[in-house]
Amino acid sequence: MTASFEVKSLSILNEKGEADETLMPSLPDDDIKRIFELMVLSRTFDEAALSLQREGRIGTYASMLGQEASQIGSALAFEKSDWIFPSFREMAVYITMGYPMYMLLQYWSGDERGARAPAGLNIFPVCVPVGTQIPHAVGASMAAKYKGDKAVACCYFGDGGTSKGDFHEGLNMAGVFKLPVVFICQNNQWAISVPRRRQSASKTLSQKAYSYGFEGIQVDGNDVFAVYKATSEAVRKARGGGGPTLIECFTYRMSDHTTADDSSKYRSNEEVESWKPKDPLLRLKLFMEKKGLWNEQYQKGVEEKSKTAVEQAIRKAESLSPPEPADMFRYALKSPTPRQAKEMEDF
Amino acid sequence: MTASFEVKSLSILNEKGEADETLMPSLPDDDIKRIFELMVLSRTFDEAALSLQREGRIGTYASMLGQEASQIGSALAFEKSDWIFPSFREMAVYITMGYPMYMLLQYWSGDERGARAPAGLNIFPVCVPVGTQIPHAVGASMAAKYKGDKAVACCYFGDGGTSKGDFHEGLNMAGVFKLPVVFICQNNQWAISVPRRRQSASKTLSQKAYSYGFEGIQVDGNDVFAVYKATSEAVRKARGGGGPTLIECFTYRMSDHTTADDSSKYRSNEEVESWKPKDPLLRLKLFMEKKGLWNEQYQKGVEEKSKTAVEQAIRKAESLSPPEPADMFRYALKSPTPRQAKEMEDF
Amino acid sequence: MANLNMVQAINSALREEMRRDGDVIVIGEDVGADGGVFRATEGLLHEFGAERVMDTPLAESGIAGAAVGMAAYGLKPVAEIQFMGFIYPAVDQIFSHAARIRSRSRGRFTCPLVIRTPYGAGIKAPELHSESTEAMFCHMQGIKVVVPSGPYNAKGLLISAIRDPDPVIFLESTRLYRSVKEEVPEGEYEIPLGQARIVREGTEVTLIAWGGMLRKAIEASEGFDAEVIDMMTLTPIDEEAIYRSVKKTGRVVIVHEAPKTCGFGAELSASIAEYAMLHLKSPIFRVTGYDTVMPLPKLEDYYVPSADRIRRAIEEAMKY
Amino acid sequence: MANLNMVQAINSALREEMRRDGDVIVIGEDVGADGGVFRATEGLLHEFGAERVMDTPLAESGIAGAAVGMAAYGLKPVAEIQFMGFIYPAVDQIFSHAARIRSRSRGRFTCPLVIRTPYGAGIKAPELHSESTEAMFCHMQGIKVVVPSGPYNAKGLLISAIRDPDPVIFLESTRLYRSVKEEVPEGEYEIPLGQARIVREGTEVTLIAWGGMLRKAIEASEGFDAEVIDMMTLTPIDEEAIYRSVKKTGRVVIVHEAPKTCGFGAELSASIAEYAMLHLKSPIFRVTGYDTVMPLPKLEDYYVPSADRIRRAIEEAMKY
Ligand SMILES: Cc1ncc(C[n+]2csc(CCOP(=O)(O)OP(=O)(O)O)c2C)c(N)n1
Ligand SMILES: Cc1ncc(C[n+]2csc(CCOP(=O)(O)OP(=O)(O)O)c2C)c(N)n1
Ligand SMILES: [Mg+2]
Ligand SMILES: [Mg+2]
Repeated sequence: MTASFEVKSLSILNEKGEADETLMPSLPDDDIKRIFELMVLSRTFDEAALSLQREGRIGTYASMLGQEASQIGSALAFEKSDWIFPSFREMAVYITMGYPMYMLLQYWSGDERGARAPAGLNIFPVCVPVGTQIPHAVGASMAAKYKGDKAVACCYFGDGGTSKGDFHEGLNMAGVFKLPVVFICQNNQWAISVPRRRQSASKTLSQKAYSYGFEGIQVDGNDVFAVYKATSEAVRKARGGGGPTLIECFTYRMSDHTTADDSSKYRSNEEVESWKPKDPLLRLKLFMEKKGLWNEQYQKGVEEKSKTAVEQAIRKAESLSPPEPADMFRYALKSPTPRQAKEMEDF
Repeated sequence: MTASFEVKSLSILNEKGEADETLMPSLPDDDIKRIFELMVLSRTFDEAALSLQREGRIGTYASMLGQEASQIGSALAFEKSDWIFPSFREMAVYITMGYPMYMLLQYWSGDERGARAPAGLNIFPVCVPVGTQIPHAVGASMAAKYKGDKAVACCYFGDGGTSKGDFHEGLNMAGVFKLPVVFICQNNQWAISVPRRRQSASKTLSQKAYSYGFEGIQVDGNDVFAVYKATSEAVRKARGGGGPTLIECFTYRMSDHTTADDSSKYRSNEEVESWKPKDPLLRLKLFMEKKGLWNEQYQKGVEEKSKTAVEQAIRKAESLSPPEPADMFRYALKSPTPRQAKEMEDF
Repeated sequence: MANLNMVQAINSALREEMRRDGDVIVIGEDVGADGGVFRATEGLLHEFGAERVMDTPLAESGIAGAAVGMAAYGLKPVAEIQFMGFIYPAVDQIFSHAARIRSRSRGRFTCPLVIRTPYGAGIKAPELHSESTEAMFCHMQGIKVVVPSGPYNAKGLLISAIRDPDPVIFLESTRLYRSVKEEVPEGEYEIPLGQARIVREGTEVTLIAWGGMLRKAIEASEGFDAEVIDMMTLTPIDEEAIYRSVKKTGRVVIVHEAPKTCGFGAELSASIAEYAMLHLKSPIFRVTGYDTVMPLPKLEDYYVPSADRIRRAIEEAMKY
Repeated sequence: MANLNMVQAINSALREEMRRDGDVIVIGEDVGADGGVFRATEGLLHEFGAERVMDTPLAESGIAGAAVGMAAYGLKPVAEIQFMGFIYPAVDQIFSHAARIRSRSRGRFTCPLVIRTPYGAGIKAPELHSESTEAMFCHMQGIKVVVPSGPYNAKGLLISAIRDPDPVIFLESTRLYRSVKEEVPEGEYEIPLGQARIVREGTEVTLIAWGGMLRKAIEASEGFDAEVIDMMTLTPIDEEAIYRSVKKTGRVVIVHEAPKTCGFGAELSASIAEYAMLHLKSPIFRVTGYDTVMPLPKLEDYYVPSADRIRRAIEEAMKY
């Protein structure tokens, strides 16, 4: 009674912007441009959020710098009607799914109203307790399966998240019930100050899937084509009844953990520098340049459009009236309890 | 960045009592006889406990019938000074480690005093919440390592236990710190009414170790030589600084889950019958018979000795004075709180 | 009408609601072929199939977390945690998520989830089979805590809990499961959440209890002109019912099997001391489990409040 | 003597105890090179090495569970849970094991463990960074709950907690971490667990608070002849200190940031209503966080008791 298996991996687009044509997903030029534009937009949003935080205009913020390919490449593989369960670093996922940017800023400024996904988008609020969103995705996929819907659930978490009991309980259940769910682990090499090798002695994180009876694959997380392709295949498999997949996006957190963190305390500048040439935008740009899809002027245009969109979002976020204190009671339960009703009068 | 691995397995003694000499651990005849005698003693204890329960003389009891080889074969590989963290079905482990049988009965009759391991034995009380004892073993092995002691920790749990978050968090930590701990999963095919295949879609349970960066091995859990050999090697590795091992003992729960359970509701008689020829005592007996170590008279003698020992244990357990009500306060904290002191006066 | 014990009444509530509403599904350990370790889900697998009666792996946090995802998606899961002593690994999912998703998403996602679990001492089982930590859950905002005291209200309350748009922790006293039978209507009926009931009217002292302690309170009340209140729902608290009674009697004895310190009795007492103090004639007494770790069966009867201990507290109150 | 903030005082306590006793070790997430997200363990890795200052994988149940095993083996682990909002996955290990192993093994195995965790609102961080669920832990038997209110008592209480033979939950108010400085002796000193202190003497009303709420209570007490009590240890409760004060003042206002229902204030109030009722002149008031999910920062200040809300309660009490 023995079993043996190999850990799969995928990379398509290298640092020089060269794509392995045999593996390249079929993407029309317009889609490639859309990907690039989402990457620029997300990075623009991220930079703006960081400076808003510095200026005290929003609270603590977790930058996704360097993880754009992992987030956008994967999110693009889903339908709007699929169910997405992000962690707290997935602003590019929200943006890709069409979540209004001003609401993201509203959320990070400490206003729950920003976390109410617009109708038609089944995307959960930012989830702070690490790994706890994993069973939710599993439950949603159980529900979709039971209802006979074609919806797929998708869950994002980090390398740190793989250490949590909820990761284990969730993935194990997904395997047992062969559920339509895709697990996306953004292995950005760090969980605050704890490096990947101290998080788990497992050779790869993707191979953990085999403990649950389904496939795992490690993809170059800075290679948007690889991420997109692996996720699309996982989504197709899930939708077709083939069960879950664990995708490890091997990437890097270029920024501090959050604006409350100082990563120079625990990691070397050389390490950070060594990841710069692997930048996911850079290599997509080089690829597009070769294909004649990119030039300086296009870049300028994309940047300007992004800046305008982000500025609009900021203006909108900052023009909102503050939440009403009574809101904290309005949404605790469908109908306030007698005690809550009494407390509400305090305002 | 790929990895591949094979799931190891081990079996030495088959159902006909034939041992694979190339794999056979070197065990003097006296040790083999000791193993057999422990198996008979444990089974005698188990049967007695079941009838004591039926007679209302002890409470709910979890029988280990069929799992004697897994328990005794593994427990024999440890030193008395090692740290053992059982689950709730490991009466043969306690007996093998030299735990007084009367105390086991005292425990199952609902008296905590039976759970106080005698000096010199580092064996934890029966642990009811499934899987929660796993991190304890990990912590004890961390402490042993930190102190530079040669002690190894050992943790027992079932197939159901592998689904718990604590299994994951514990084993992952053991892998990261390369700790001197041996994990023994008695896969008895059932977690109450949930069959092994519904517990996890993983092909084997032992392969889960590779998610944590150490070795797993599946052994024939009804083959006491295989269990003993695999555990001895794991203990040697652990003591030598080689880190943890996960051993899956592939066995079968011949009895109901506990005395509160009726397994005919959820499993077929044929399945149970099909495991009878695999009985661990039977095959050891056949082996010993071939070797001239067993005959009817020897059997009778062993049975009688066991019966006497168990009867003595019962007599002793039943002759104990009942615990004092104040005991419930005496052991909550080192010194009772003022409130406890006041409450104690109620008696 | 049928004469049912509490297990049967709960089974009947589940069956009614599953028949009525295809979104109601049951998940947990051993809820399928085994019918639950107390047989509360017996026969459901047969009637509704494995897609609606799901045996899960042994993973309480996973069960609660998956139920949150199911509920957000639109189902009405009824999860069984095998004993209250095994709910602790699910506290994170209950507290951080089930209780908060409505608030976190400003009403976009909700959690119409019921978690049923046997609680309390009474079956002389090993450690963690006698937990009564309802107060922990009563402190959590965004959930409700319901504790039936017999077959009739168990059925009506469970139906209400399943229909409730928010998460409900539903605690079933193991000592009541098979010890009491009552006439239980066959069809569906609701007993509203958030309402206590007067079990016995009286004018000199108010006894407050719930679940497995109610019958002991009633027993102890014999011979006194005592009003006995069965909370049925712990949160939201039916404060009005309590104050009304206290205003009449001026004396209060609260009974629960959890330890005294920070038990739910503390909240009742504090609420009375805050909002009905001026009507009190005597101190407010609590008769509770002791402030120590729940012992194994040999000492269990010393630990759990006896009718005699309750009686002594009533007598004490009557001295004022 | 040095003028230290609470983070520095805690750091100093850890350092003292680690120097004194080789069995004291620190474990948790980011406690090593990072020095803890609030820098409470800063420099410890450098001084004591990675064997005594252990960065663990991200796994709170694992951390608490491993600490139980370490403590039973003979070490004195001081575990850090990064925020109280992340302690919930460890509740099972704390409740089922840390709190019970002494009792379960009849004293053979013990658990001299400290779990430190930042609690309470005050740093305007996202969800689950402002939890104040001390009452849950106060209901658990077999553990102690300690909440310092400033640098001086933080150091003395933490040293006592580390030396205590039983598990201690040590809650550090994030709002106090850097906002207050006090003279803190350099060497070791103990402040005994289980003892409240009178911060200000008074005769007309007793204000009871702890941790991050103490200063608000003091602020609110200005202009009243109020006695202010800092609990410091929640369990075991220093009942005597409270009753003594209540007997003097006859009026009580309790302040905490957790929701009212089943907060620790309920226990204090209920204890007074049970054991000191006859000395009361007015109802017992509780000024608390509201009975709802803790909001994100924009509404945080509405949620947490303000000096003004406390003042109103005092005035209310003074009407009697
Ligand atoms: C259960 C829990 N424990 C601790 C924290 C504090 N914390 C926030 S993020 C983080 C590290 C997460 O690492 P990873 O999962 O790799 O995600 P990343 O931050 O790298 O995106 C920690 C420890 C938390 N949010 N939740
Ligand atoms: C956390 C927890 N959940 C549920 C239970 C109830 N329960 C007791 S034993 C058991 C099954 C255990 O199965 P397994 O781990 O395979 O061990 P086995 O009983 O087969 O020895 C269950 C569900 C428990 N004790 N602890
Ligand atoms: Mg990470
Ligand atoms: Mg099993």
